[in-house]
Amino acid sequence: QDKEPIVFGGSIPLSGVFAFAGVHIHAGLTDYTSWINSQGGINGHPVKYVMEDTGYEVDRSVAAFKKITGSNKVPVYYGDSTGFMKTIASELNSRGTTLMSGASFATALTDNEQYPYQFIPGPNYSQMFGIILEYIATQGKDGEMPTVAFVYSDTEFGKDPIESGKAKAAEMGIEVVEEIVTKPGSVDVSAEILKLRRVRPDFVVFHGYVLSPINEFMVQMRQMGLDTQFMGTFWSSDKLIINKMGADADGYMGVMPYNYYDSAEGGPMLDALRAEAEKSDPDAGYRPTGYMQGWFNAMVWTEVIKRTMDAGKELTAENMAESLASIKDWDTGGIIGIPVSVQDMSFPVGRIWRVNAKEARYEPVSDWIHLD
Amino acid sequence: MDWLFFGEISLAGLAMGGLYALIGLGFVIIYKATRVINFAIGEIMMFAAYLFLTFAGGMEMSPWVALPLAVLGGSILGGVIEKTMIRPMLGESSISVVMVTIGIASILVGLVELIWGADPQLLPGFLPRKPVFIGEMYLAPKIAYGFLIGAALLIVYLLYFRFSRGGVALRATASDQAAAYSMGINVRRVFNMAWVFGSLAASLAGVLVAATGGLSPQFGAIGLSVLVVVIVGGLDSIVGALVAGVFIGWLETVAGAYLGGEYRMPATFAVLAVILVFRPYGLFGTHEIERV
Amino acid sequence: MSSILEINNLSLSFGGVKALQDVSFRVPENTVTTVIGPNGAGKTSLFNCISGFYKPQQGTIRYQGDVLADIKPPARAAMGLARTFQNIALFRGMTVLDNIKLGAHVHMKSGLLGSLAYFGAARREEMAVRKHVEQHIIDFLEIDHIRRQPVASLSYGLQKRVELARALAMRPKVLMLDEPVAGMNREEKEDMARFILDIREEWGVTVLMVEHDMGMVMDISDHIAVLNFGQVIMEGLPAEVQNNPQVIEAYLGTSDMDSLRKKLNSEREVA
Amino acid sequence: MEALLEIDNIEVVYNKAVQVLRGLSLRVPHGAIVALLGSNGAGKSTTLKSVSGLLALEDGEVTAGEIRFKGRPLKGVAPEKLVRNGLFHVMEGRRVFEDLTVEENLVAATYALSGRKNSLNDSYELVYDYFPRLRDRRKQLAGYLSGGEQQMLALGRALIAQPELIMLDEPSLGLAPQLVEEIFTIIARINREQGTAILLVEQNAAVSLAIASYGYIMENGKIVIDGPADKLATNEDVQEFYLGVGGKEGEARSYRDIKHYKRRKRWLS
Amino acid sequence: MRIGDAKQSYEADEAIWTSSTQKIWFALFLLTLLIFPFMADSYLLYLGCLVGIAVISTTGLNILTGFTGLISLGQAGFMGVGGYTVAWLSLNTALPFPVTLMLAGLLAAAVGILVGLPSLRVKGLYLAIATLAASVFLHFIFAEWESVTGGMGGLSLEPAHLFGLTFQSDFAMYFIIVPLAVLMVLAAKNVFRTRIGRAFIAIRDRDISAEILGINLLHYKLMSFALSSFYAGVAGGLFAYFFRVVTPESFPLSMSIFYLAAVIVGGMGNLLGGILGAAFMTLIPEVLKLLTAALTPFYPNAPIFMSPMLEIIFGALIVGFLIFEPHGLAEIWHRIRRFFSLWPFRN
Ligand SMILES: Nc1ncnc2c1ncn2[C@@H]1O[C@H](COP(=O)(O)OP(=O)(O)OP(=O)(O)O)[C@@H](O)[C@H]1O
Ligand SMILES: Nc1ncnc2c1ncn2[C@@H]1O[C@H](COP(=O)(O)OP(=O)(O)OP(=O)(O)O)[C@@H](O)[C@H]1O
Ligand SMILES: [Mg+2]
Ligand SMILES: [Mg+2]
Repeated sequence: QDKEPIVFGGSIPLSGVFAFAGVHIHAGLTDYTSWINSQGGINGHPVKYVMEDTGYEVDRSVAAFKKITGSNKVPVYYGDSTGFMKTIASELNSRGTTLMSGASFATALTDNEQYPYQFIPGPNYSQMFGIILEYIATQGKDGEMPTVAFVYSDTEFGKDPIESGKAKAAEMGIEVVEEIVTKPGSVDVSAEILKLRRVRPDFVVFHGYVLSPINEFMVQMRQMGLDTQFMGTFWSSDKLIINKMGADADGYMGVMPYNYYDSAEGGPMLDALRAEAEKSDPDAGYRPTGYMQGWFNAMVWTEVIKRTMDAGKELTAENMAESLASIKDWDTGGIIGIPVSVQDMSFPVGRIWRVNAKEARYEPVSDWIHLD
Repeated sequence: MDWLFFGEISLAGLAMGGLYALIGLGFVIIYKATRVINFAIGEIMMFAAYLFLTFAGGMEMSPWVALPLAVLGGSILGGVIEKTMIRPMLGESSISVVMVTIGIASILVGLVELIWGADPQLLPGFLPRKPVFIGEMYLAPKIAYGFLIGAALLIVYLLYFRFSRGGVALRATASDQAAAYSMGINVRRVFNMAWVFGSLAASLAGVLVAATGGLSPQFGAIGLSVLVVVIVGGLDSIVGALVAGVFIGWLETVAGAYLGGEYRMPATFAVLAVILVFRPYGLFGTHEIERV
Repeated sequence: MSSILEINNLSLSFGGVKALQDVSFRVPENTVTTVIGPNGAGKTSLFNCISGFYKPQQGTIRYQGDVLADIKPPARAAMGLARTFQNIALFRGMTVLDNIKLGAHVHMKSGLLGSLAYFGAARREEMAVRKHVEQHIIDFLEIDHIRRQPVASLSYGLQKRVELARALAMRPKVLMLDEPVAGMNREEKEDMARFILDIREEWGVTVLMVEHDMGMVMDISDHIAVLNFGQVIMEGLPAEVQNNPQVIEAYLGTSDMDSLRKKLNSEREVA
Repeated sequence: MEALLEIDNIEVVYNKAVQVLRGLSLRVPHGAIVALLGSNGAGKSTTLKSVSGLLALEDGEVTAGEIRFKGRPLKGVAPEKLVRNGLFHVMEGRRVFEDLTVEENLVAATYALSGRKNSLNDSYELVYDYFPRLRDRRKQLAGYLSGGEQQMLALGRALIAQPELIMLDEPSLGLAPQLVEEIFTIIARINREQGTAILLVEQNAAVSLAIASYGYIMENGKIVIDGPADKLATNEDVQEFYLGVGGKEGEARSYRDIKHYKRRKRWLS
Repeated sequence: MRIGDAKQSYEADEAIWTSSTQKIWFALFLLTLLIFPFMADSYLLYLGCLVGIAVISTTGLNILTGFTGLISLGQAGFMGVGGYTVAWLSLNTALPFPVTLMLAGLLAAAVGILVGLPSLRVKGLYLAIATLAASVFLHFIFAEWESVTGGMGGLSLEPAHLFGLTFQSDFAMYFIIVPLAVLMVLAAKNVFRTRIGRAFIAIRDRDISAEILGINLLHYKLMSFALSSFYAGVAGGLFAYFFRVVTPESFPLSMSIFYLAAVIVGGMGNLLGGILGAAFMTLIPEVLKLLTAALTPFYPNAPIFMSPMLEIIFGALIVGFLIFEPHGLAEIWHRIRRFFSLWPFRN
């Protein structure tokens, strides 16, 4: 192969608060790259993955971006945070060379006016709330709508879908009986739990957390004898919850656009992913959702680049964005269980999964839900 | 107003405050002897909690063996830090030393990530899970028992400082190192012991706090709340740390419950600002002697 | 002789400690006036009251006829009340020259903007001060060789001299010296005595001094006030003070090393 | 006979750069009072600090020579060990613990007795007997004591430690004449009654030569003359530069008629 | 020491550059700064701008903490005030950047004065925590005052403009940031040649004596706060123009600590030290990353392994510096200079 390599760039949070996911995202991107190269690259172009650690800090992400794009031609790039994606947007727009996606499912990024060259590799957070609420609406007993409480972290990430979530709930006739804001991570939440004890919501939806304090809410509320159902969005629905909480995690539900690594389903791409993961690190065993996410990002990039090349167009951001928008009923080879279409630069699809603690895995409890 | 709710919230807050008091105590002991504001205290707590995780989780020891071992580990860490990084700073300006502790915090975070990885963790549950009711008021069991263990150590410390020469040696050393030497006080040992015992209190608190709230390399951020505690109480006052610890724990929780989680920090910092204006050395801190 | 400073019925206490009680005395213009008294008698506290650092509970201080009560310390400095401190209070992070220039602060006017730009009036003013300091103070006190050194590296005696220089840069009308020769040997004391006398004579400055070295106090003072337990027990000429039995009793003691030696020796023999 | 403290030819360097002592030697016999005089910056305090081991705290180092206390070399002995071994240094500027009370200051000094058998309460009383004023102020913060009282407290702490040698650095600094007398009388009494040897650094040459049995005078880091105290007191240069006696008739000079020139010191030639 | 210390006039003696060699070196330095953007790639250019912003902020903090002795952990908060001011003005007015930056500085200065008010009574580390409190409040305001600050999502800015020119690229921003940094450092240098600078230092060294010597403590402490936060405000404004977005998380506490570290590692109370510290602290992570990159071919896992190492090395550098070179980079710099000015006649 002597065709010019195509560079996948990335600002990857290998350290800092998001490192727990960053290392797996990195692995997903690395493995995808070696897989696609083993398939002959993209239209014969080999793929090179160039990344830097950012510590999940915006200025370091920007530095990484400038450095990587400064010494390579980078058509697609992985951004590690909403903050970074927003910060880099103006530069991205004026350069017009690079299409970007990443760890963020922020609702704001679906705004095509402001962020024409950034897309979301799944549903945005508001759409996740939508999927969750649609599921909740089906769970009413005796014709009554269940009640719900939102628990979210005091961060940009945490607050992202709350307004639209409330609006959507109101529209659907679901009462939001309590809203709780906490710091992310290790905090004492006894007081908040006492509040929830008063309102006894049927469902609690977590957003903006990874693990703590979800466990604390669940354990304490169950100790109090409440039979609340707990749910969470993408980054709160990792295997981590099962691994760390053990039996306490049983019954927790999450919304997830991709199949879990160990899900019962299959498909050519999902099998390829498993084989590649097995090959790169045989001891790793299960691969977390960050890995799936990294892989899926790279898959979309490949698809977009391929479509653009096949159309005989240059790899500019505008052309690639067009190719992206053209994706309709795309078969992801089992990564996502149904064919997907791009809407407003996102893939508004997902499924509700439920923890089976005995089996130590998530099991689907709903069909794939594609929002329109 | 729902008084039962208020009572429950207050109780939860007070219990958390007890742990703050314990950390504050660790902080104050170090400050009293060495005039070092230890910004790494949160990270020392974290380190001890990770040790506990290894002993009780990975190595499957009984938590009641793992707890003292982890606390011992944290204390040794404190002693080592003092010996290798704080002692050479003798005589430098207080802000330089503060900066050193900030550097130490960064080193510890890195070490923890290196050894235990970046994933958030939960400690194996070792405190009883049966809900505790005081009258009609519910109190989370972890917090209740955590508070009891912490209070036991607090009492031991208080008795020691009340009834031994140790307290005097500590303050003498803080006031003038050279003069303390010339009294026959082993200043290096006082420093070392202050760090060891300060870290001991912090380590115990670290395991207890992590047991309720979980653990991650960012755990050390709790140090910020403790900073408020010791400033409100007075940097060099043990009583101050106790009173302010309990008070700030209560205030944080009540503010969080009634105003919302985003008000926790501003509420405590507002109290801090008010106190500083009226009592520049905290509630119980000693005034610097200002003479010309 | 008119008095430049008049202290009337001054009282100051800290909690239970009565540092000054009903203190009244006057400092005649263009004299060397010395306040003596046992340790803890309130001498430094008196200086602090005059400087405005302590607020007396009662009494007034008149300076050139005006009552100082509500005037803040910096403003008093600007009015010509300069001083040195019992425990040397130089600014250790600055050179000798900057320390002295700092003394001129109150007589300078340039503001922040001028300062940022170092232009025009601000710059001219700095030059004028530099010139004044160099020509009148540094030369006079014979410290030209150390003007660029950081004060921290100086010996004790030189530090005291720089402190005096800084006070002189304040263009004092009344110069308050708190134990100017403590910790010095005879030779250095003599130098200091000469400066003090010259300052009074050549500069026409009134010197108000606190000092425990009786040899020097008696030799160079024109007027002495004696404080004991916060009260003035007498005022007068050196010779009068020296022979006052009350002063001897409270403060001076035998003041005679020969007799002290005899006393010690005899005690030694008894033992 | 072997002296209690022997300093042989020491050299001291600060910050690895500034040499302050250049071959200084002196000795303090058991139970004696020895005076060490010298102008500012001669290195008197440095000498004491190199004996008590506090030099290291200021980044100073003894680079040559030897110091022996009770016949044993002091090199490498930790400062607090020395104190417990009976060598007490009352530092320049009193250095009381300002935010401790008077009594707590005394308590702090009991650390000097670690490893020795002693009844503490008696020694407090002993201190209060020597310095009755401290008894009245025992609960007061030392920072608010007057200068003389602080000096008394500093001496009181030395008494608590029950040392064999007290090194006193300028005890008369800033004290009123009568207090100087009082302090020195007490120093003499302590020496006499407790048998404590005293190495006295002073600016006040008159009083120190009065109380000491032997004296050293140093300049520029070296001893320039030494001898029995009463001999020294009659030396012409000592009279001129330390006692202020001089001129034609051997009378006290007045500060009023100081000449604007300086005489050369003979021992510098 | 250079020979020829004798000066013709006091004027010449008080100049910033007292010898012609110094003047030549400074001119060369300015020339380098001018040529740099034409030679550098976008990454270096980006770093250059970042260092420029850091220099301004560090110099400001140095005035307050290094020279006046008032420890502040509020620097990021003050920068935030500047950043949000510029952001809001760029969205709601058509003011050109010199005006918006000026206003950013002034508003930050006003906030600084407010925060400085307790400094008359509250001292040392207590004051540090009081400033920390201020930055917590500011963060709260940034996050909650949605109508002005855009809440957690923050604000996206229009690019800086002047006379119809827009400054969008890093290249263009460089020509705003770096000259401003040079100017502001020189202005700070000037301050310390005059009474105001001396008053600051006097307050740091002994505040009570300073008051008795005629320095109005409150006045000068507040002035120091104002000046320092003015610098922070301008730096924050530049930060906003540079990144073109501000959120509450753009100005975290760690940023305040970063600048404090820069001041200390550089050398407190030394302007040159502040500059060196700012550059050092900004560049050190980049250098460490280069190291990682060099290792990656041999250890593919190097990035994962190196990330925690980065934190360790970062902390160790701070600790090591303070232990082995407590007077900071400035001291090292002086030593190097002394070495070369004596070279080849070493002693
Ligand atoms: N800030 C203060 N707080 C409490 N007491 C004080 C304060 N300043 C002075 N005093 C007390 O006031 C009395 C007078 O003190 P002052 O320093 O004026 O004495 P002095 O005459 O200068 O003594 P010396 O000759 O030792 O310097 C002392 O008893 C002292 O303890
Ligand atoms: N920590 C130090 N670092 C550097 N130089 C020092 C230090 N301490 C003292 N010196 C220098 O050593 C010399 C001797 O100082 P020392 O304090 O021993 O003198 P001294 O005889 O006690 O004087 P004084 O009568 O003023 O107390 C002085 O020149 C002083 O500047
Ligand atoms: Mg006094
Ligand atoms: Mg001395």
